[in-house]
Amino acid sequence: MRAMWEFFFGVGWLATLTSYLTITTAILVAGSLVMMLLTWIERRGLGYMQDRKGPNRVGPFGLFQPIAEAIKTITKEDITPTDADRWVHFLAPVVILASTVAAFAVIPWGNLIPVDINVGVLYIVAVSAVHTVGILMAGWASNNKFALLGGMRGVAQAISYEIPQVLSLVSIVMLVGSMSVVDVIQNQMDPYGNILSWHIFTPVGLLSFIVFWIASLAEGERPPFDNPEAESELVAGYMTEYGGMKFAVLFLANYLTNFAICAVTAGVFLGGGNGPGSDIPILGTLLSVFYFLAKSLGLFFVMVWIRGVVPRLRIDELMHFAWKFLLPLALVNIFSTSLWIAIIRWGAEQGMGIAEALGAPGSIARIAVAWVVTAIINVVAFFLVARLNATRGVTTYQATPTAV
Amino acid sequence: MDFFALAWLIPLLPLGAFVFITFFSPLYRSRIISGSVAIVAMLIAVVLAWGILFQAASAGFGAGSESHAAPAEAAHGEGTVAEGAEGEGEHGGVHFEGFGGAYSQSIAWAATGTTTFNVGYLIDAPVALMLAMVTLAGFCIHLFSMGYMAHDEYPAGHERQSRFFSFIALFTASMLGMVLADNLLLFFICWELMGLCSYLLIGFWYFKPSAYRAARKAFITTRIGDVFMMLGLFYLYTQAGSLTFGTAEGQIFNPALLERLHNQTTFFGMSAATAISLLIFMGTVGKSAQFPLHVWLPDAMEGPTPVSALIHAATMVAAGVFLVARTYPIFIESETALTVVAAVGAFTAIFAALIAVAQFDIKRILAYSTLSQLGFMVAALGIGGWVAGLFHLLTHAFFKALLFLGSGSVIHGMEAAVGHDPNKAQDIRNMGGLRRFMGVTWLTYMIGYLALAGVPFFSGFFSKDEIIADAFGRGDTLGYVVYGTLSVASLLTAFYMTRQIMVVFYGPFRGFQPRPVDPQQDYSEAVPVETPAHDPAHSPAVTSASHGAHDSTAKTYTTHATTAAHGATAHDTHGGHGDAHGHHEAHEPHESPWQMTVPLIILALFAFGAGYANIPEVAGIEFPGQHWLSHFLQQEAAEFNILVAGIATLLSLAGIGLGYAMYRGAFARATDLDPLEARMPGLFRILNNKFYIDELYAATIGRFTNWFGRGLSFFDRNVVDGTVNGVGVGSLLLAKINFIIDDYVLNQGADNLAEGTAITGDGLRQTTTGKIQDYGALIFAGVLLIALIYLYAF
Amino acid sequence: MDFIIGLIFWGLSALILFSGLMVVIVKNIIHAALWLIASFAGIAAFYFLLEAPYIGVVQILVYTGAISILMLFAIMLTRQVTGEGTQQLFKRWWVAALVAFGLFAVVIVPTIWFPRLPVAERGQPTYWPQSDRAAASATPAAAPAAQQEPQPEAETPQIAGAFEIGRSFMAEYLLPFEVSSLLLLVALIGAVVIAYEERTRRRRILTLAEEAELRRSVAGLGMERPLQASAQLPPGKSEAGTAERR
Amino acid sequence: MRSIVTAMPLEAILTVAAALFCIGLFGALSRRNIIGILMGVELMLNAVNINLIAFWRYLEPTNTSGLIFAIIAITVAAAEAAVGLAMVIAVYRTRLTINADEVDTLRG
Repeated sequence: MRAMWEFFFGVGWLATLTSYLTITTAILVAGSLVMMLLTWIERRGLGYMQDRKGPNRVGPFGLFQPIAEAIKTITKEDITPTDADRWVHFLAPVVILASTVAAFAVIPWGNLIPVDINVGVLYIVAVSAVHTVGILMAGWASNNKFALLGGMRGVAQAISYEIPQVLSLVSIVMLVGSMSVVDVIQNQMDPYGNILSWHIFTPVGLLSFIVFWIASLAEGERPPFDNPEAESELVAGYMTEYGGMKFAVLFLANYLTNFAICAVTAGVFLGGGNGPGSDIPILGTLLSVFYFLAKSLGLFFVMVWIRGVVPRLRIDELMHFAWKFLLPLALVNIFSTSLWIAIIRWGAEQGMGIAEALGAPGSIARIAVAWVVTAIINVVAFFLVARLNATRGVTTYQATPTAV
Repeated sequence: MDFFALAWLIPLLPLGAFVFITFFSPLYRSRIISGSVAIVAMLIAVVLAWGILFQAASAGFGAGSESHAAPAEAAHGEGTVAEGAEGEGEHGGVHFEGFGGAYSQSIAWAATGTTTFNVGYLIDAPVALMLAMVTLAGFCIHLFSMGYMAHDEYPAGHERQSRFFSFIALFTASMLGMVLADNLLLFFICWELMGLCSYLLIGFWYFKPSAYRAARKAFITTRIGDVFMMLGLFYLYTQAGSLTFGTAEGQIFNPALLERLHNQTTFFGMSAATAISLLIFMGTVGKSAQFPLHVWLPDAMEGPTPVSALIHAATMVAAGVFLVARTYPIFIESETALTVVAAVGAFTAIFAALIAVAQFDIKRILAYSTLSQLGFMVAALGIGGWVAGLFHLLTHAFFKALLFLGSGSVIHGMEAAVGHDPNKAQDIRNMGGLRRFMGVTWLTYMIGYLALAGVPFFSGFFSKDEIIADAFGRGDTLGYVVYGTLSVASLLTAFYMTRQIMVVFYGPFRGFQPRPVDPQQDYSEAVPVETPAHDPAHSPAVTSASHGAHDSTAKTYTTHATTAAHGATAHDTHGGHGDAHGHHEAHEPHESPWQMTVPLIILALFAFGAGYANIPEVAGIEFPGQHWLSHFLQQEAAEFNILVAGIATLLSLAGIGLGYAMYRGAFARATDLDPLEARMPGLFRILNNKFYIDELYAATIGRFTNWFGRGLSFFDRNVVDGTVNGVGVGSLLLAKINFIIDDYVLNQGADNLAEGTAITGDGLRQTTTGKIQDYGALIFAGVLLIALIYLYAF
Repeated sequence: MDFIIGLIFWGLSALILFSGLMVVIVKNIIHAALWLIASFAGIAAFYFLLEAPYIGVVQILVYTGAISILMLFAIMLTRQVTGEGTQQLFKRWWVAALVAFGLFAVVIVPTIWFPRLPVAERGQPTYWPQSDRAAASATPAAAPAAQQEPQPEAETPQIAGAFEIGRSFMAEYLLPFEVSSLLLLVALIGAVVIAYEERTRRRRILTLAEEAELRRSVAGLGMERPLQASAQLPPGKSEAGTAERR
Repeated sequence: MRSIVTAMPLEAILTVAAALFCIGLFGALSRRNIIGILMGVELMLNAVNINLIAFWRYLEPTNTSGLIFAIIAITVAAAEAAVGLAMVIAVYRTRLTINADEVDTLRG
């Protein structure tokens, strides 16, 4: 991209600036389009799950429904409550949208890579964590108790679920040895298109995926974690006092966050744009974008599915779930990741000659050993933590009857 | 399979079991699960350890060692290459040729500035032997505990077996870690962990006052030794700059360093080697319970019997001897230190053997026997018999573990007859004729007994004989003194063991009319059972009634501060036990379950056979595997002296004969006098009271502390307080005078002064606003001032 | 390129300083917190500019995402939401201003006076040598021009990143790492303990005056009773006491 | 590759950091609200961090010591914020105010 613009301008910095602006524009445009697609998927999907049609009047299959609604929303009057804090009220959607869009800077669309920074994974998490600020701003500036409550809930939830989210990514970063998103995707590349090299197909990656996916649902305020905007309790949470264009921005940010979550999950756990033929020079790029979108939209459909199936959690259950279920699992997963690395990468010369001592120095055997060991640890940990959570909440300990 | 590469798993397995049990026992409060986890971990460790031993014996230690410290490799150097480079040990007629080949691996542990501490493991010949011994004995003890602790449910409803298994797993893990450690720092950490575990386990029944007292005593007594040992380590570290075992540059057995230690003179005119050795030896004195600090070991009988076995055979006391064996290159640089070691060992040997003659508690006899045997080992190390000391350590571990587990089995059986009262169930006068009830226990116990007594062809004979032969073969005064002492001690050993065997396994069974508990010797003091409103001064009838009412009551420890009349209620007293045993009517002692007899059989095999590892040549006859141990340890094989061996055999047989003659018909009833007591009451009383050492300590150190405190109190109350009071009175007087002067002379001026002070104070008070920001502003104003001065005033 | 970097640098500096100033002087404490977030974000961008992306991301994650949120929470928990209309600055704020400005001046004067830190001379102490201050001040214009010449970094040394940080945390900085993690743990527990309010038994804390009055009243009654805080307040004090809460 | 090292002198960054520090100092010394004080302290800490990173980048970019120092400073700042805010809440609970000049039990 930069080379192209350099050819046109001949000036280095102008080319850089223009290429960045181009990329940003592309992301914004593509983001809006994707958001429209997502709302359509969601409403149609929910409709079929609930045995009704969903939007089906505007355009074929109701495909143009989002456009109609966008026009409607934009033309509405922009209202700010009288006692609201005007500037903060105005800036809150901007902050939320900005943090969401900033995360797209490092998410590769297949083989199209906007920026590759060497702390990409952490960057995504950090930048999308900023949207909590926006939520709190929105909730507080509206001068409405439902909005404030929704904002507080949203922040508490986001901060709590950020921890398992980051910790589950730590195991992936340990596996890969780099925080660059491109490296993470590259690590799952298999020349023969073997999907078993995706992270999700290792025990470590699977548990990491479970934790990350659930925590990300909460981060993105998807059902069943949509307490901040629970319409039956809080009207619309921090979005109560927003209307017109500002509401549209919030809505856009919400769906962009969801798409970012799906994209990151697809990249980190499902191999991103990898697939058969994705390394062919020109066509491969198109193919990889296709794979990437297919995986991401598939994951989004899982989100819709979850929304259609799982009821909303109570706020204290939600907190317990983060701190007592996801967090221990993420920690155990880090432990088993280190074991995995120890078994696979280290040899006798590092003082960890497990595989050699068992008479299996080959790499396949090492992987097998590591697979079995970590699978056992993770499964045991999963059921143990689940059992602890199941028993702890209900009853306290009772001494077992004395053995006879 | 390369077992050496897996050696780090050996301590980690029991440690993992400990962690597992600790964290998951709240979930699965089950003896079976926690015990099985520990036992399986130990079983794998046994396989690995014996694999290491076989690999070491067959293939040697490979091409030296590799040390792979990840980032700090260069700082650490080339690891431990200890290829028999220890040729210098020729001081004081002691011959020692280094530890032979070694295999070690280490990784960087903590980088603190310029120094990097490494953690790793080192396997050489003694380590391989110790590993095999500790894991095997530990495994047997774990398995035994499964049976022995099965009914331990005190307080009622709390199964504490999980805790027990986690503790002994940690105990074994720390011992194994200590054996494998490749530097003294890790060694010391594991050493201290062991101290902690001994505290936890001796005080396992912490609700018995005697138990927690014993635990405290053990902890504090060994701590005295450990402090000295730590000082020794500090000293060594200042001299060597490292605590890693090995002969390479920068490691503690480096010949140049040892030479320097030998020549350097420090306080009291000692050489540095002497000082370090004696300080380290203090650690041994504490842990291995040598003479001045031996008092904790007999009291440690308060713990459950498997714990006693663990402490006495595999772990704790062996650790002390192993410490000396491990740092032997430093000891041989100092003749003084070796002499001290030999003297302490020999004295402990005979001293403890004498006490053991007059004890009645089956476990106490064994405890003093352990003391005595440890004296043998320490003396062997002191006179230069490094192989002999290690050899005796190994054989002793097997037969003493066997004897302790056997005694545990006996006690377990006795409890069916006399109830869960250690005062009754452990008193040998209440036993007798147990051979008829407990066949396997009897047989295995006999093997252990013969080994300990030093009867030929049993393991104890070979190792003890080697020690005695070494002492005799030394040929100087020290050697002869040690030889004489140890000979007498082995005679006594045979005597008191025969006494025990005769009283316990032969004669009539006396358990149905047990001795009333002597309040002087009541080890188990008062413990209320779980009834909340329990009257401490309860009568036996109340006791029995309350026990009758509580069918689910587990092991009960009650005060039986009374009389023979209580004997009638014995059946009721152990109602709870009967519950656990399925209400059998005939309360006879019974054989233990298989979990307890199988370890006995395993250990009996080794107690018999371990001696053949270092069988000497007798009269020119070649045996297969002759001097295997010496060759494995790469030391010169000791010469066999038929005269010494003959004398030793004769002494053993004489001790056995004497014991048999004296105790053949003794104790028709449980209340009878001991025959020895009947003949020599004065001597017997002294021995029975352990030479009054505990009383001596109480009368000297304890009383001194008490007096010292009182003196301080007196000083404080009279001198200090007196001074204060005097000053006060003086002040009052002065004030009176002052008042007069003031009132009539200075009144006006003082008033003015006071007013001035008040005004000034009021002004100054304004600066103390109590507002944090004022203070902050002042601080930064000060910073500003300093910066100005710094910049412009010079 | 240098120009662009300079532009970005000054823009960021302006953002940081302006929002920092607003943090300090704005009346509404919530607005102050929001300005603080802006300042933090600017500082994070500054780190990116300084080619320390890892620190930049950590700055966003920790400061923008966590600490400032914590502050907003604390503000809302203490219910000092508005703050408008009351005096936000301390009475003697001009002292603070004086001190702060003085400090800035003291720092900035030598920096402008000797424009280039003695970076080139390694091994020399890096504080300003007092003896040749006069010499340096004699040619204030020439020195920077000579020394500000950009060093031609031919081989472009590898700048340490997240990988190296991880490595050195596990090797030579292991002890600081452990200590700081311990510090964090202790702070966490301490914060919980300090801020925790036990629901079932809340203890009143008496002020000194209340306690004295209580003693007096107990002595007046002639009863030797131990002080029981909540039960024995003189009538009329229980609700009006300044320390009484809920 | 052009970078800030060639574009800006170190003094510029140090000046910005010093200014930020002094602003924070002023805030810490003059705000009545305790949370405002904490904000000032955070600004000061950030100024210090800027200094650390700047020195690292200009003097020792291949060494990690500056980065490590900055990370530890961030850790300390996090701990400080946690404890400080907890104390604010505790103070508020006992005194119903979080104005620093009303919390003056130390007053002489």
